[in-house]
Amino acid sequence: MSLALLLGILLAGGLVAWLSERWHKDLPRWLSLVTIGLALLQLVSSLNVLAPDSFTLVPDGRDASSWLIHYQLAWIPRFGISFELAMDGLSLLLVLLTLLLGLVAVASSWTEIDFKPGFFQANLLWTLAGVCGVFLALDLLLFFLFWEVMLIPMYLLIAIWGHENKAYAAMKFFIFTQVSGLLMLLSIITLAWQGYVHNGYYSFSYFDLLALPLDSTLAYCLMLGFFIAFVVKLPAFPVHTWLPDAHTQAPTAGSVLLAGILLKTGAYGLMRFSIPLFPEASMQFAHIAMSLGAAGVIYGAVLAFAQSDFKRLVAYSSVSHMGFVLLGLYAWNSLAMQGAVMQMLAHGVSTAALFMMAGALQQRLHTRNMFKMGGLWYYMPRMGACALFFAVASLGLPGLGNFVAEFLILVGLFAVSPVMTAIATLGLITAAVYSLWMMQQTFQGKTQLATKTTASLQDFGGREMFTMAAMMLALLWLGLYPQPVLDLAQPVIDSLQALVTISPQIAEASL
Amino acid sequence: MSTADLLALLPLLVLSVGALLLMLQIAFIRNVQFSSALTLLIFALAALSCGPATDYAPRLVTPLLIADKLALLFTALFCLAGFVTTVLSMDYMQRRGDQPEEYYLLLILSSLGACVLAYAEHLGSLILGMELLSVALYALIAYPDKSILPLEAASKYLVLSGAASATLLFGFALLYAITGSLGFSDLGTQLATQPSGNIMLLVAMALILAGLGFKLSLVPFHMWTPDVYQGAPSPVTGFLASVAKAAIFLLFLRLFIDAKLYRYNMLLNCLALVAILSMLVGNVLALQQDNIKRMLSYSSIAHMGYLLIILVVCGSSNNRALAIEAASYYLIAYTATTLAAFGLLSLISAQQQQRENVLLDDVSGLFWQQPLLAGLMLIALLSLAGIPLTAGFVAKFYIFSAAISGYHWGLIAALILGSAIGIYYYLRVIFYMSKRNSPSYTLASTASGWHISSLSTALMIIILLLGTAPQPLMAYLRSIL
Amino acid sequence: MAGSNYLWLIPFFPLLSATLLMVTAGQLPKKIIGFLGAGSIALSALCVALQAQHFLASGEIMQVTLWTWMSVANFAPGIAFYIDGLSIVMMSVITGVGFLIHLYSLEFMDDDSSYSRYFAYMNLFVAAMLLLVMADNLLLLYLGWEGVGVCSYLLVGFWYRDPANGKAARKAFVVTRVGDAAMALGLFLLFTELGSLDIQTLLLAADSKWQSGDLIPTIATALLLGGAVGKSAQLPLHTWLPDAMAGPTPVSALIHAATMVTAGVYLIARHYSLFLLAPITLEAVAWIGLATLLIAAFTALAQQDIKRILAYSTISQIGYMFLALGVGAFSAGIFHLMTHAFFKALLFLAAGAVIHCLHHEHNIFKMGGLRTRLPIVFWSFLIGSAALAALPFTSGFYSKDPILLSAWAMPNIGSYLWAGGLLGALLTAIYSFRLVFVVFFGEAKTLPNKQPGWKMSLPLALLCLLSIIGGWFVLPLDHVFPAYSHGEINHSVEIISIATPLIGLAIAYGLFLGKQLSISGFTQSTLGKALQSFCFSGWRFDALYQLLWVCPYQVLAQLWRNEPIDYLYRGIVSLMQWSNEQLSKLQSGELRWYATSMVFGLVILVLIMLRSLS
Amino acid sequence: MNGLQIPLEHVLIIASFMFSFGLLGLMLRRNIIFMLMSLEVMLNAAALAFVAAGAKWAQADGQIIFLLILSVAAAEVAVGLGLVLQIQRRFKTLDMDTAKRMRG
Repeated sequence: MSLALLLGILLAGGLVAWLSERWHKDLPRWLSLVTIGLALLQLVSSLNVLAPDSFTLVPDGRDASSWLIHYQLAWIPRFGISFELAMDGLSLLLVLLTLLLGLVAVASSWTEIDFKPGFFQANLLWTLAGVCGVFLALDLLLFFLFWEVMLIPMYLLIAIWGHENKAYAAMKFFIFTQVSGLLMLLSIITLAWQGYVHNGYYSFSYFDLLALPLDSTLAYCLMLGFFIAFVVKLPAFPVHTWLPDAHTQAPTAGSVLLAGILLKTGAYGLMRFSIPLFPEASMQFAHIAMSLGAAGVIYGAVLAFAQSDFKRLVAYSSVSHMGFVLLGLYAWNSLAMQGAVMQMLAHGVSTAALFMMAGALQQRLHTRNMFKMGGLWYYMPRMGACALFFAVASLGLPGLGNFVAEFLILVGLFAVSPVMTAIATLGLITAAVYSLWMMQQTFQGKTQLATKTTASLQDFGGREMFTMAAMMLALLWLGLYPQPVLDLAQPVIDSLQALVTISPQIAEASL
Repeated sequence: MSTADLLALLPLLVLSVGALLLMLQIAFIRNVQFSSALTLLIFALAALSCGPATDYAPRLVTPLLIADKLALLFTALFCLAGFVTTVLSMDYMQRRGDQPEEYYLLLILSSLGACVLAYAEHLGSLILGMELLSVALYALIAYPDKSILPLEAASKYLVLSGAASATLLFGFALLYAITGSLGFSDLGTQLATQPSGNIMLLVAMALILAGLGFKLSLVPFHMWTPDVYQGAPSPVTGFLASVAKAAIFLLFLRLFIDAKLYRYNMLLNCLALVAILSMLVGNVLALQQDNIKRMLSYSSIAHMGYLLIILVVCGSSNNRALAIEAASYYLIAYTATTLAAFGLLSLISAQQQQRENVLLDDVSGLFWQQPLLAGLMLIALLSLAGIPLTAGFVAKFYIFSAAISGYHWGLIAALILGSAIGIYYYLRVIFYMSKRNSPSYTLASTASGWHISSLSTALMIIILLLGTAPQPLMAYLRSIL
Repeated sequence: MAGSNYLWLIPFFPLLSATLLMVTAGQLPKKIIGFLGAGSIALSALCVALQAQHFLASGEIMQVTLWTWMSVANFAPGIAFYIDGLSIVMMSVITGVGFLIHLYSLEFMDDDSSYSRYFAYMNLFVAAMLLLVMADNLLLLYLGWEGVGVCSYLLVGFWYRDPANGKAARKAFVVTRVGDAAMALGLFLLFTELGSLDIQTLLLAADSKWQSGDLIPTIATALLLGGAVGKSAQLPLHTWLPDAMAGPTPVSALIHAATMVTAGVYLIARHYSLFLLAPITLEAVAWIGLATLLIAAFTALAQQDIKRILAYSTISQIGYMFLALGVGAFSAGIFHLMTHAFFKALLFLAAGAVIHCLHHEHNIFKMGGLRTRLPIVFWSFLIGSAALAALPFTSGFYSKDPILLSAWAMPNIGSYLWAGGLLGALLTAIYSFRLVFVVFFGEAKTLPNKQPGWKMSLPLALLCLLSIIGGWFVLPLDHVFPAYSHGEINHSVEIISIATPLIGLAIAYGLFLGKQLSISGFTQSTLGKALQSFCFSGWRFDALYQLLWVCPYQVLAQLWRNEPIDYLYRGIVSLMQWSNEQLSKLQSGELRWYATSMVFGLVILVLIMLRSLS
Repeated sequence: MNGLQIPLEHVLIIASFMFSFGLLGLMLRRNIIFMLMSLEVMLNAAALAFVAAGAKWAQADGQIIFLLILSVAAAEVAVGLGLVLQIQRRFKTLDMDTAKRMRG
């Protein structure tokens, strides 16, 4: 119940925020903050009642009652669809990330949105609700429902408050995810149908479908349906092309949400559904998935370097970083999976911060073209320092979260495939190339701005510095003492590995 | 005919008597308000009368009509659709200064035709119902006689629809010549004794498929659809797209099942081919359409293609129950959604000179000026696109389930491809609606009033309810099939 | 205040100061900034001194785990320190020389507007460097390793408004990152094979698991060597160091001479037992060292920028250290590391003083005659150069000599290595005294506009002292490395090694001071010009890398800029649009065509149905 | 009814010809009136087939359907002619090829 309440708070908060714009222009954003705060409170209070050791117990992957929180309500008994929400350590981490980045998103759009602020905040909150739903739903159809529904407010965020080419970007985003989503729907229904044929009753519940005996070809195809949907969202090479456009055109808060949490739904889906539901097929497929991941790491990094648009650069860097996640997940050992989880969190924070930076730059300079910036450190040293911090975070400086993530992934991956590891390690170099290039073009060097512009430049104010500082601390914490996060994720990873006991089959000879 | 028979036909009777009453009223008191109120009353009564009628279902009333619960359900649906159309028409027709009393009469007649089709179990009732529906529609389409487009639309529709009827009838004539029976289930029993390689039989089936294909605007018999949809007054388009389509499809389904046409593999193949073509061509045609009415017409072609999958699935007896259930749900959802979409168009187009055309630019910024209407449109479009939480998603879910249960991967591929293309043009409308710039044409005087608001809200709620709480309807459908 | 419980204080002071300086973002008064910046290092140095004393007294190896960094499965590196003689030496150098350089910076950077930022970066660097040498496991070492890299990037590009500085900084970072990536792979390999990144555990496990010459330790050490080569600016990743001179001169002294660039030497020395398992790699280390020291020495001869000369000399000297490591004389390598830190820091600081007092002039041929005008600087420079050239009784002599002897003692290849090293020593003497003679003798071309104050002079004096007496230090390395003896010492070899620098000095005198000799005839010839420009450009390594890596990468990026993958999707869209247009043309609005299309459809349906007959 | 029996096939062939001519008329004639006439021919073809089939099975149903079709045709034409009047008034021509305002 508490989980449903969490979603309810966000949904209702959105509605209230929308309506509140009639009274005062500034009301919605405050309401938005309050709503997310309430949701956090709700989350914390529902965790409070749990026994402390329940966080360290390895949940039974086939039995939801051993999870932290489980809630089930019959919804469409005709097809055995239920409103089934459950939370384990992994979902908890991701929901927390979602809500916290929600706060960041609100803060980053504090002064940016003049047009219909209420509706903006409503869409923002609904997106958060959708994403939380994705992280919590354990009925496959319910999952799909959240998966699709979160797109609409996101689409509206881009289409209404986006930048110059918003129609194209929003459309591309929606079509990519929707088409791949249809493939997933097909897989879900086919899987449920197989369950019906096998069990004699309809069920879309994760637990009922986990150990379904499937014909291996069919399993492979179904796995592909899930895989495609998830890697489009991740996004992995070569289905990533929606991302640079969507990120570039979205308003700041939209980019923060997209990069910070929407991408993570893909990784989460792979981890929770695609691999455990089809273990053999997934592990047969692992070498292809890893190749895509490695290709994404390099390709994203090269393209990031080629960009002149600040946001595009960050977007491509996301492609590169998410390639690591794909590699980590398919390596399917504790180290690599912990790394992947860590990467989700750390990348969420660091990229969100970079997008916030991009938004701040755009708001001040009315351009995202880095060739028109340069030397901004002189005018805005605080901003420069923040940018520097997150740039080195994204290039994987040890001591920050991203490093822990990438290192764990690569260490884990090495045991599975040294060749892939070697390729992915090249990503460390290319990441340095584009990150520092970005710093150079924006904050260092000679300024390309007109004196008129530079005279009126405002450095980060208190609100922005506060948000940035919070994110910096988060990254430092993740980088220097990630153990709490690892401890929270470890039982889940253990239980997932209990579900999938085989390891990826890598034909090194073919590589 | 017993009382029970009559009671089972109660909705039809209410509509017929209502039509008579309205005619009398028009003859004696020419008053638009009164006519429209009377029409609303008739539709409401007819819809309500389905309730008591279910107590007597299922019942074969004369060899012509079968009063089962499915028929009654759809009769109620058609009457409600008529009700909605009436409300939408009130503004639309009034503002043009036409004298729309007869318009309402035609509306009732054509709804009666649709209801008869829902009951039809025999060629005789088929002809009656279909022609009652069509002929009234010709007149409805051409009703705004001061414009050119309706006239053109009506004449095209008349000629082509007439030809399609003739084709259908000719096919039935051949069947009759082979079997000697006109009732559907009788036909099925007789056909069972015939060798399946009978040329006449095959030609007959092709002719029937062509005739019905035209009425359902399936590719390659779809050409008329956009022109007629565009030219017709928007409420009529809505009626045509929802009620007429649903009635014909229901009839097709009944014929297909009762006459056991699913035994013919060749027919199933043809249906599959037509379905795939409709899904693809319909969606591709809609892709870059700037005229929303035309766009929706193309999309309806695609939707009929989706529906046709159901018939193919019916080929296997295991999945037939699921398929019929799926078709029923889809039809209900589609009717509600289409009415909402075209209803909105009729509210917008009421102000224009060329009111038959609704272009994308005309809805530009609608979100910010008419949030309620825009919300309705948004939900209708999402439903058409099959996004979760709307009726359209559950409907599409049904189609998927049915298709998967029969392992029709080719059809599913076309379905996915079609839906993928579809998203583009539905979203395009949403994008225009959410545009910030105010268009040169201001929507300030869009039809409004409590009846419009409550109607929009009701439709929205229905679509959302069908999408979020589909269980009651599903259970009901399962219980009556 | 000594003992393992207080170890954390050592990196803590600079870290705290760096954090404070960053958070306050230059809002503090200048005095306090200076106080924080230099004072934190002083405190840190004090702690190191106490610990060193404790260590020397007790000889106990200190180990402490502050907290477990991350623990996943069997992977559980900690934030943990391991202090033995090697670490103590390194820590002493870092904090000792570091403190002097900080002190010097107080004056050198006095008129810079980013005073606070400078000290923040410097302190951060010291902290990271300390972590590097104190780390008990490879992951923490890697943290320090990357940390110093970033600080180097920041400090090289300190004057960020000049794009050239930014370019140099990025080059420094990216080139070392190439090595770091190799090193990371080495870490993965070691962990996968040995199940631990804890250095001591790992070395023990390696010893018991592998035989000398096995493939895996060879690969692993080669990968580690990659990291070392990058960080220590050895061939083939040495190109970044000369450009890194774009940073403030004290930075060059601290990072690019005394400490960071020697991290690679430390890394190899730290894992010497692993390298002993891989004789091939070890020999490669020696050859790399030799090649680097020669190439860099030749290049240094042709340079005109005072700091670039020193930079190449640094590369060359680290080459000696690599040579020492490669021949197994680990202690000698570390010893040279320390003395080099003294005299090279001295040279850089002196050069910085010259530059500081001479309107930021870098070209040595625009200087001259500074002997009398900047006497303190002159004497510092002279002593530094003498140590660099390894003139007898300087610290450089005591550290370089064992290296050459060890090289000689190497079986088979020893004589080549020795000869190469000797040639290097000759060249070293020539270029160092060329520098002295050109800058401080002859006629004055630019007049100094100020004199160094006490904050600059004191560090110079102290470093002078260290450069002289550094050779007599006894390092507590006996328990770290295996005892090494060259066998019997060949006296002729020893004499030659002593004489070579003197010959070099004489040549330099002849060429650049006395004017008795002139090679202008040679340098004016085509061959001479070509040779000179070849050396001046650093043997065209930059051009080669530009051609091999940078340009292809840029071209690739430009080619891919517009997303080749996206063309596929755009193609699908175009196909859809095209089909839409074609199909739309069919919707001509003509009634007769509609009827015709229906008839077509009908005919096709009939035909399909009739097919079932056949 | 024991007189000369015309074989059903013959009638059906005639009906098919009528139907085809109707279709041809639809495709070839531009004048709306002729199109309506073609439509009538098609409907009558169907009606004829029903009558013949009814005769074959000796049922009255065929004739009943014939009557129904006849009335349907009449209704269609009634509406059709109404439209013809409008078309003539508005377009000033009965050529349906000119009526293509809606396309695409």
